[in-house]
Amino acid sequence: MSATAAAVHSLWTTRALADTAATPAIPTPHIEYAQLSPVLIVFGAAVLGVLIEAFAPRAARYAGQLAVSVVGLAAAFAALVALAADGYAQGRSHVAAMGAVAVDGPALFLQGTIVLIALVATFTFAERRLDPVAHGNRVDSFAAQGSAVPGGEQEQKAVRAGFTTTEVFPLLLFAVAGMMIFPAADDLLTLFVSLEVFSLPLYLLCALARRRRLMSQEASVKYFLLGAFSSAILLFGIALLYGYAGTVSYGGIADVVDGTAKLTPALANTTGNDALLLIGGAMVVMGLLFKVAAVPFHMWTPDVYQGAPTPVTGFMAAAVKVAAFGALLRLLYVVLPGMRWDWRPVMWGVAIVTMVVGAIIAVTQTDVKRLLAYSSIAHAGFLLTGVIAVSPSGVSSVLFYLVAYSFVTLGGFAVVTLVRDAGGEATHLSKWAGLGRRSPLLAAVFAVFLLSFAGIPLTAGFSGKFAVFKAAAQGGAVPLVVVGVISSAIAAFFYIRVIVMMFFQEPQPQGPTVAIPSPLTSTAIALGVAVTLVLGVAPQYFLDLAGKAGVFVR
Amino acid sequence: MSFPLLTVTAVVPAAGAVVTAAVPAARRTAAKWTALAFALATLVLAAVVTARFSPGGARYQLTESHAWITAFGVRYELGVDGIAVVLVLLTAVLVPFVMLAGWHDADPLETSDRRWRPTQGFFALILLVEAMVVIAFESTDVFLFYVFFEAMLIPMYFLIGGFGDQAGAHGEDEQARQRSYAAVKFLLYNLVGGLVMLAAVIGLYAVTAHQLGAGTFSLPQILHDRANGTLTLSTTAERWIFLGFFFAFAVKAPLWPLHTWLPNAMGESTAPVAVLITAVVDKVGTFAMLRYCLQLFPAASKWATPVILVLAVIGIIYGALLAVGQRDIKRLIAYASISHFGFIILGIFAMTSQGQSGATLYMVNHGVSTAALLLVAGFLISRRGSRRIADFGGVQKVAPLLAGTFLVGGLATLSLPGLGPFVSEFLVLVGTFTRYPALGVIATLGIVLAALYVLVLYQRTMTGPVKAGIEGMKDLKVRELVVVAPLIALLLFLGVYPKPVTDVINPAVKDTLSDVHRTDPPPKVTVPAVAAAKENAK
Amino acid sequence: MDPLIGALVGAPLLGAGILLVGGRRLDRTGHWIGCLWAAVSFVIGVVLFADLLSRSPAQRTLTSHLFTWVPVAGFQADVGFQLDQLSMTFVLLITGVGTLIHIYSVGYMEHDENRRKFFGYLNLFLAAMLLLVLADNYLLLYVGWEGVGLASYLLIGFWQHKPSAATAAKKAFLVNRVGDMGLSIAIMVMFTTFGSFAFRPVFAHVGDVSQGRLTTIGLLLLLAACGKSAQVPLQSWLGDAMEGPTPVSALIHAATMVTAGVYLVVRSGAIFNAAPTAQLAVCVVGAVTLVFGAIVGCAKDDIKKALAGSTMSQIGYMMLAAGLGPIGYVFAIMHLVTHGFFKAGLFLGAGSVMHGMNDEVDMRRFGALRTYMPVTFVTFGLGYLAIIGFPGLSGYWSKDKIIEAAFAKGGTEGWTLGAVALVGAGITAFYMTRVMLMTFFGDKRWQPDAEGHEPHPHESPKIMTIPMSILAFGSVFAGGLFSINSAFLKWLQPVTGHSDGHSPVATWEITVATLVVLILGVGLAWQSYGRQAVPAVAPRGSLLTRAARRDLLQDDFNHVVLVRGGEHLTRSLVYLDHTVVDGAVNGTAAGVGGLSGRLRRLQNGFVRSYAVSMLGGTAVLVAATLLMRGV
Amino acid sequence: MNPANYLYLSALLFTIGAAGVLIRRNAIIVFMCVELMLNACNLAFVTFSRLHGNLDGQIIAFFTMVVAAAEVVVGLAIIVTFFRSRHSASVDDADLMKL
Repeated sequence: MSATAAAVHSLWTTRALADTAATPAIPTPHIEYAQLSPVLIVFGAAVLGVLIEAFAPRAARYAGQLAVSVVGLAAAFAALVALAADGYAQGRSHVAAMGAVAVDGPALFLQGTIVLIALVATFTFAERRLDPVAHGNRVDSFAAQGSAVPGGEQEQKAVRAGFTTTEVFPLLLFAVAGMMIFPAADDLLTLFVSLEVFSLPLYLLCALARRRRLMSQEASVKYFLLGAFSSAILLFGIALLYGYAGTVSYGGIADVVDGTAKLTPALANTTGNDALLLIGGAMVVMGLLFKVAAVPFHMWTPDVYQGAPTPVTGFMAAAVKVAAFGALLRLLYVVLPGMRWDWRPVMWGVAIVTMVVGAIIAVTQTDVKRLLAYSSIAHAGFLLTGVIAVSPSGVSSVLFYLVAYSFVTLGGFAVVTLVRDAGGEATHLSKWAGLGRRSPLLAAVFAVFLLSFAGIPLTAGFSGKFAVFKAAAQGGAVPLVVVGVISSAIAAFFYIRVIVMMFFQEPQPQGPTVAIPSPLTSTAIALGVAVTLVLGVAPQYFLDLAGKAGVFVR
Repeated sequence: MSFPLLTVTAVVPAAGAVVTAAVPAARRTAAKWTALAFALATLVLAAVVTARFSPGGARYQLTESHAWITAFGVRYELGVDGIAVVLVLLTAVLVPFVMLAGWHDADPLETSDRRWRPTQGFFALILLVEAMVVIAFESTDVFLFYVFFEAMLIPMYFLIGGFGDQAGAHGEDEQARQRSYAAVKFLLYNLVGGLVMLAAVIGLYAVTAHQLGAGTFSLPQILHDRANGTLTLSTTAERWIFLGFFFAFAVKAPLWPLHTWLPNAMGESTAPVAVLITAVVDKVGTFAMLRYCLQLFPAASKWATPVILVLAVIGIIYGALLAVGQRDIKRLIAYASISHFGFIILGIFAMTSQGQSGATLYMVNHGVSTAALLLVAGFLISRRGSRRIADFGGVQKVAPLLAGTFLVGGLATLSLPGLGPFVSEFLVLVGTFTRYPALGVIATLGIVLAALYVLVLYQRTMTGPVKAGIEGMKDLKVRELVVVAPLIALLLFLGVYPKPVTDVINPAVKDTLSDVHRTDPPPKVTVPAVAAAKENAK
Repeated sequence: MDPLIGALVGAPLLGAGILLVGGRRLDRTGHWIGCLWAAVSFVIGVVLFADLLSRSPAQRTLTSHLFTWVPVAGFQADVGFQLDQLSMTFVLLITGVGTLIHIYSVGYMEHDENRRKFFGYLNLFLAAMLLLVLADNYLLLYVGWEGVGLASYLLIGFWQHKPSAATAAKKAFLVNRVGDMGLSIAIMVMFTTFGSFAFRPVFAHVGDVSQGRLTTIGLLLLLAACGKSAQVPLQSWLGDAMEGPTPVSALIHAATMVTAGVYLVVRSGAIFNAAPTAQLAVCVVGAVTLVFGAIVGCAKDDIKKALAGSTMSQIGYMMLAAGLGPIGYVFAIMHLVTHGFFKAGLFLGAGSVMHGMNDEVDMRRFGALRTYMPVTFVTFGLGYLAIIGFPGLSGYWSKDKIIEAAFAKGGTEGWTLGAVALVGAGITAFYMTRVMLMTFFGDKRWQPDAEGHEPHPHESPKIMTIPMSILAFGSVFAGGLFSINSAFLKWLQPVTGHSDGHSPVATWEITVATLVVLILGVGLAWQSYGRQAVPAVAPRGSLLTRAARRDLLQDDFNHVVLVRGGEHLTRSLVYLDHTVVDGAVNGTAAGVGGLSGRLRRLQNGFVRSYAVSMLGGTAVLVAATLLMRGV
Repeated sequence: MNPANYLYLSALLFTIGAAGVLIRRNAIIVFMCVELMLNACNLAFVTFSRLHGNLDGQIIAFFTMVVAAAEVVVGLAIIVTFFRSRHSASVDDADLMKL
């Protein structure tokens, strides 16, 4: 370089040097890539997917995307198992990435669950045997071209050209990555960012249904607006907590709550101000309750579940619950245990309202997807009873319940994709009449799922329900258990109603037909059944697993 | 370890269910025979169990115990006492007859649809119910019991809702509506009961976990720990948990006023299924009262006894009166059963050896007698294609055998001496009378009312001039005779020589009574009864 | 010897089994099989009788313990028999008369296609009746007790195609059940009192028990007796029971079953002796019934119903006697036996008449039959003389003794009871004479039956007349034989015990009095049915007559109070069950549904209202949290 | 001046934003109101950051902006397709699914 330049430079530098002494050096962040590998793998796969969309020829995309997704997810799961095997689940669990992400039992367990769910979801996404062949091209349940106006000229063209929205795979992967971070986030910022990371792709996925596109788009709009609204509230909560503690890391806040952290007296008027803590905490919790679809933040659920493409619905219903409950658990157990006497009664109320309202409204539903939506609300209530029992058994019971619930849900929605008539999926219950006559096997499978939802013994649902209720009772929340029992009685009613429809009613003349799925969907359903029965009859192994994973790092 | 006889006894029918369900649609008859074969195999096993059981011996015999869900403190524990043995045997005896009686009940009307296999389903479900009932009788772990107590609702539900008889008072659609209503009612009623019990079960777990460190459901262990004082239930806790359990059993039994599901269920389902409901599945309820309510919560049981007894007596009279008022044969029998369940519960909670032995014996006798009556009624109904009493008349003229067997079944139901039910009913009454004379006397009114509804039913259906639609009625076929004759023989045997059964039951009852710290009230004049018998016999 | 006792019961039971299980293939021979087994049991009975006679009076009690029936802790029920003079008497009566009636039925039921079944039932009845009288404990007795009830149900309703028969059978069983209730409760009381219900221990410890309890037991036993023996207030079934074939009426509803009540009372003498109140009750019931039955008997035009009324009244005599205690037990049984003869004879006679008259039963359509069926006339006549107590015939010996014993009770009770018994004798004479005259004397009042067949009265076949003659023989001489140096008394005394009460009136006075009322009765009857012609249609008659025709309105009472009331009760209960009990459940379901529908409306599809709920929720959440902390 | 006032301002902005979400029909405007809320949060963050004298708040503010930007991208895409298929951006027209 030239001398003048150097001089100038030196001028700068000297001045810089002059006040480097004043300002402390910012240390270079130290990232434990190995421990974050699962997330990174999924992100990598997602990016790869985007690149494929960008450069690969249309014909090759489907196969490529499918391969990338499956491989990526499988690799991620392998990495998780490796981490767990290295003992990150218990002994070596700690906080990685400068306190941004926790690597501990719950995190790994939930991430594993999410990855598996995503894997199954990928299969359902990739299913191409259900819709009738359009112009010689097999098509899946996603719009030929998301941007095209429904029924418009452009869409016609897209369909004729045999376009398919293979972007769904990268979107799915991004969402999965976000979900994986969400329950592991160890500071509020990460929490917020990961929330958005998995929400935004979901908003888009909701809009991409091939059939009933208006409903799909409407669902997307509703989900988006309400989601944004809720995340704004959550963010404000974060702001207040930050104001309260002067930090957004869980550990830091917890210390302040416990009073172990020493505060600068000058700032005492804001720092450690309980009003900030309580309001902020409540708002953050609300953000999470929105995601888990707890009453009264549940209203988006039925509409979105109904409008979204069924594979997406299944994915959302399963994965979002897992991620959100994970985050909720961490928040309540790591950040706010010190103030459990404040939030526990409130959560009591939420849990009760959620169970009862969810169950009651479901009684009069006439659309399968809406029915399942309300049932998912009721189940959120049951899960909350487990959350409220502030004890390791509470955590493990919730983890177990989440596994049981999510796979059954995936299977259930997968079944829904198979029952079709001219207008696509026949989701109106009246159309399901006599399904047991038409295809006993499918009906039986769905009945198994319903019974599991209803918590009949020997199904996964019962084990899960027993686990959370047990934890709640031991935590002293016996009334909650009683309410839970009553609402599950109400819930049983509408599950039974569907079974009655399927088996005890004469099939209608122009009833729906049952599509023969490819191995992809079959796998999803089979897995659902397997999980239902295994967790129902011999849950011991998984209970142990959840039990081992029941401790948060701090 | 020894041969897991009890497990096998339950597994065989379960396996049978799977096999039967797997039989291809076309091979309907094959499926039937397969199912029957498995049912008979189960019967043999049950007989072996009975043979291996030594009345004088340990309280729970042929026990098996394996860890199941350690996280919930749940063990897979089996074991039978005298009461369980006889009930297992009863179940195993009845199921083959149920199958034979329902041989053609599930033949599909149109054989066009290859995948629709009602016959296979019907028989598979029956076997499934049998398996679950058997394991429920055998389990000595509360949770294990609860699991099957609940799970057996599902196959029952499909049996009721899926295979109603085409003999309703109304049109085909109305028929289907009624049937699914009955099925749903059955399921919800019992499910609610079960869920209430679930809360109680969890409560029990919480208590044991809190006091013993590790929660447990094992009946023997809980009894043992209570005996040596390491486990003590607070009065309130015991009462609440007891109520949770009892509610479920009272629904299942059914005890007045929780009975209304039974008439619908029995009315709408086919006769064999109705038998399965009232003679087999409902017994689990009364059995559970005897095993779980009394043994786990003696104090609470005593506390609740007055109310329960009154309800039971109300049930006896109420059921009988409603039976008199019925226009539908099967509903009439259903209400009669309600009355009989009143007797059983009365006997259980009278807490005397006569009462409880009588109640247990009653479960057996009621099983057999109701089976006989209902199955014959079923043959009758299927012939006429109607359940309405008014549609019958003068049957004895055209089908004397049918009428005769029906009469015998009826006489058993009104507990005529010489037939099984008399012995048990009298034992229950005596057992009640010794401690609660007033209730005993009121309950005795039941025998008059029983005579009334049975004889009225017989008179309206069988006697008088032959009604239109009856003329051509065929008499019992061989298959049907094969079903009825053994049952009647059994009734006679139980009526004339019940000693073998009571010998098995008595020790178990003795233990149960000692659990609740009750002894029989002594007679005013102390004539040592056995001595009296001897003195009398010389 | 003991096993024979079991065989006594076993033989007819076996017969019944063979006949009922055997099925149609036995139709041709069935009736003879039935007779055979009846005869076998009679022979066994005779053998045992001989055996008893060969023993000294004290040793005349045989017991045989077959097996333990129901052993439950203190409750030890055995199947064991006890044969003593009392049961022996019954055994002979039952098997003897039973066998005769079996034979008679061969002829009487000849044209019935279900004859085999009929004999099966008859055998069943014999078995049950023998079990009743041979049981050594009350529970086993109860078995026989209900067993005869069943047999009577089956036989009354034998012609099931006749609704009237079916109804009558049902009624009989139901009324009996009411009585049985008494018996079963009595057994329960015994068990709670003595810890046993076998004859020996119970009777042995009667002394150690309060009189109140014994009275309770006694009254309960009386209730049972009333049911079985058609005593007021449970007598209403006997009249209808005549729907059964006549041999049945003869055997079950005249000779044997209906007398079971008397057996029960006499058998339980030990208890009654210690419970005067109960005894008095028995006397009263007996007295009331003997008048009641007699009055009913006077009014009936149906020959069998008239005889049924007389049966009631005669059993009333026995009850009365049994109620008198040791004074009367023996005579009760004696009258029971003699009554067995002549009443059976009378019924068989009536049956023979009906046989000849196309099953016509209305006496107003008989008349002048003595020439057409002489044998029947003679046997019937002898039975008639016996029952009205014509001096020297059976009835005279037994009935007069009862009247005498009634007076002998002493006090006002004695006088009243005696007087009633005396009057009863008069009425008996009246209605029996009435039956006699209307049936065999006067002019023909025959009318074609429903199908329009003119009746051709003819004597019945030998197979029917021979049993009739034998019974007639019995009804003439039995009483006399029994009374020769009071053999019967000596025979029974060891079991029942006996005491000659001191009668305020001398025996001869009573005899004279009886004769007087007898002549009055006969004369009155001759006055109104012999001298003037009997109208073919019944005249309206006095209020009493009309009431008597309707069994003194007792049925109407039952109908209004019990039947109607019961119907209303059940109907309202059915309604209640549907609306209240079930309604509550369905109501809950409906309630949840309605609530669901209402809550659904909140889900109105508008994003903004969802947002409102979210914001509201947040506000509530925040507020609640703050509230919890109380900031 | 007292930094607390900035907090009051941010709270005010947040409230205005929320009110807008509830009141306005046009999807775009509703969305803008959400953005307003986010910015209110930013203000709060910065203020607190100032109060606490650490930079976390300011950094978060940047993150928020990025996230907001991303939200805009997705949001506008959705809203536009919605508008094109219905020729109306009124959220009240989105009521195909209810009850």
